[in-house]
Amino acid sequence: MDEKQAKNLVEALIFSAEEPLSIESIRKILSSYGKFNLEKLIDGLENDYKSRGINLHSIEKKNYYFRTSEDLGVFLNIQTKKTRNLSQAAMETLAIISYHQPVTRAEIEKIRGKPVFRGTLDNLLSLKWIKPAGRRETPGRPVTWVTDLEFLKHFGLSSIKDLPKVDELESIIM
Amino acid sequence: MDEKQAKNLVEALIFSAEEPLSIESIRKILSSYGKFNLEKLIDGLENDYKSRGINLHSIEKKNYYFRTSEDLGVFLNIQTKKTRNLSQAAMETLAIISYHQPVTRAEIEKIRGKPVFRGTLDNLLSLKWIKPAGRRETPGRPVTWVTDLEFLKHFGLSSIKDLPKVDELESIIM
Amino acid sequence: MHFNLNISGYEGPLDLLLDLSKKQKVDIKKISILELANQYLDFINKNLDNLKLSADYLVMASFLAFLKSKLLLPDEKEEVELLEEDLSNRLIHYNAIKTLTKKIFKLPQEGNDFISVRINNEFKISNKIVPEASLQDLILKYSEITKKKNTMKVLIDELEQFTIEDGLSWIKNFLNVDNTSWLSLFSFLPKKNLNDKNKKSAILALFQASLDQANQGEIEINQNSHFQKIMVKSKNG
Repeated sequence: MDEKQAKNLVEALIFSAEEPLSIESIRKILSSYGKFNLEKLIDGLENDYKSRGINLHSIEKKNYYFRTSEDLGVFLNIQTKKTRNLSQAAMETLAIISYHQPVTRAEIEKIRGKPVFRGTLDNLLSLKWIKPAGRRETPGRPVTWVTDLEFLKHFGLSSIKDLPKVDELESIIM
Repeated sequence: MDEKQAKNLVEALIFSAEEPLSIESIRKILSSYGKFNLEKLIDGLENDYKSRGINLHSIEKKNYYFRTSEDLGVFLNIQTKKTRNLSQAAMETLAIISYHQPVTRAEIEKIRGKPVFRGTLDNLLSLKWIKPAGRRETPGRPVTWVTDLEFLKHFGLSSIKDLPKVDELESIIM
Repeated sequence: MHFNLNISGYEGPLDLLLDLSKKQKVDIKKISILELANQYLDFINKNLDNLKLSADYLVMASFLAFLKSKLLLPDEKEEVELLEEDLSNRLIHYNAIKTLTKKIFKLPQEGNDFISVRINNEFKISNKIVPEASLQDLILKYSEITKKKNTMKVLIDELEQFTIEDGLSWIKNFLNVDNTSWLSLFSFLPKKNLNDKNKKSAILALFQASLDQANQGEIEINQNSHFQKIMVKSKNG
């Protein structure tokens, strides 16, 4: 391994580590491939990244990591929104509504074998993934639920009919 | 914001995104800070990283992400996520979908001469290597399947056109 | 020709055909379909009582038997040529897919040969606050829900199933006729009224009944090694 490759390896190692990577760990890995001046390689990297969007930082010259350049802070701070996870219950409810619409809450509960809480429906409602669609003409006249436009948009479907049916996933078992 | 700063911002954005970042998202963010030739900035970045330990890759020139250089694979001794073992049936189904997309399940079964079990499609779905893509306008309107971005990303392909080829297949389907 | 092959190594009838055709050691475009049909039928005959021989192998066998009979008749040449060509094309196509499958999985793979990197920031790039739910997640979730429902259906669907009593009566019927020789256990399965759904339960019923009878000292059971035929013999004989 030549010096250029060794430097690339150090770079890739620091980038792929989940946590700041200690200089000892790097030295250990590198030692299998030859004798290198690790401090010099790291200085080189630090220099390469000095004026980029990403900089090489260290904690007390011992643990190394890359982070976005401080100069960009003002621009990047705008993008602090986070995606969130959909709860299991919401995912199941959404799956049932999308395949069984129009469907009442009692019917969803029957399919899931578990109660559906109001919050779950509110959650899906606020995303505009579902909406109420009239009432079922049975005792109690329960509200039915269907998927909304944003649902199709989010999942990249042109129509609800484009969802694959389960028998299209399944095949006859011999 | 000058051009150098814009390029740094694009670099930082791609490095910070969880998934390959679409050129539209980048353009949208960048548009708040001035008029830039985004393609030129990205070309510049691609070039900067060409011979480093980290390279800039794209999927269909639309979604951008950084990954470690292939040359370093042997040295990195990657242990983060091992590819799980796929069944022969799943691998063949994936190959058929990638070369014949969009393709229905019946068509896959005909090529393999064997039913495609639900677990096989479920497996590929959960890896996000395939996704349904609308229906074929033939009797029964069967769902068609296509490969998803994660498939290209996993195999380091920048486009479906970069898949390996064999003459026999060309002569049959072309 | 004799092949010592096991059906369980194949991905289906086409895979088996492909393997047999490779033994002809000619270009796949030039294989003899007649010879291939003979080899396939021969193979199926030898594996007929193999439990893994599913219906698709038999469908292919009947097609090849049909094709073979046509090939031996001189007057229906055109029709036969079309069938031959179609089969040959399917083999070429499937062979290409198998080659490509190998090629794809030989490509550098994420997690083995490279990894995609992102730096850990306190922010995430996203334009909207939306849950990270993909179409795949949705379909899989629904698939999961319906799988649970199917399991329940199997439990309820008892009328279709055979019981250990059925298994006992099959064994007794047989051993009343022949109580001196070793017989294959699964030859006792009823020939009629078996479909894909209840076949598994028939096998289970017969198997349980045989264990019960051995326990009672009525029969002896013998199996030479794994996956060999299970043989039974009356103890009274």
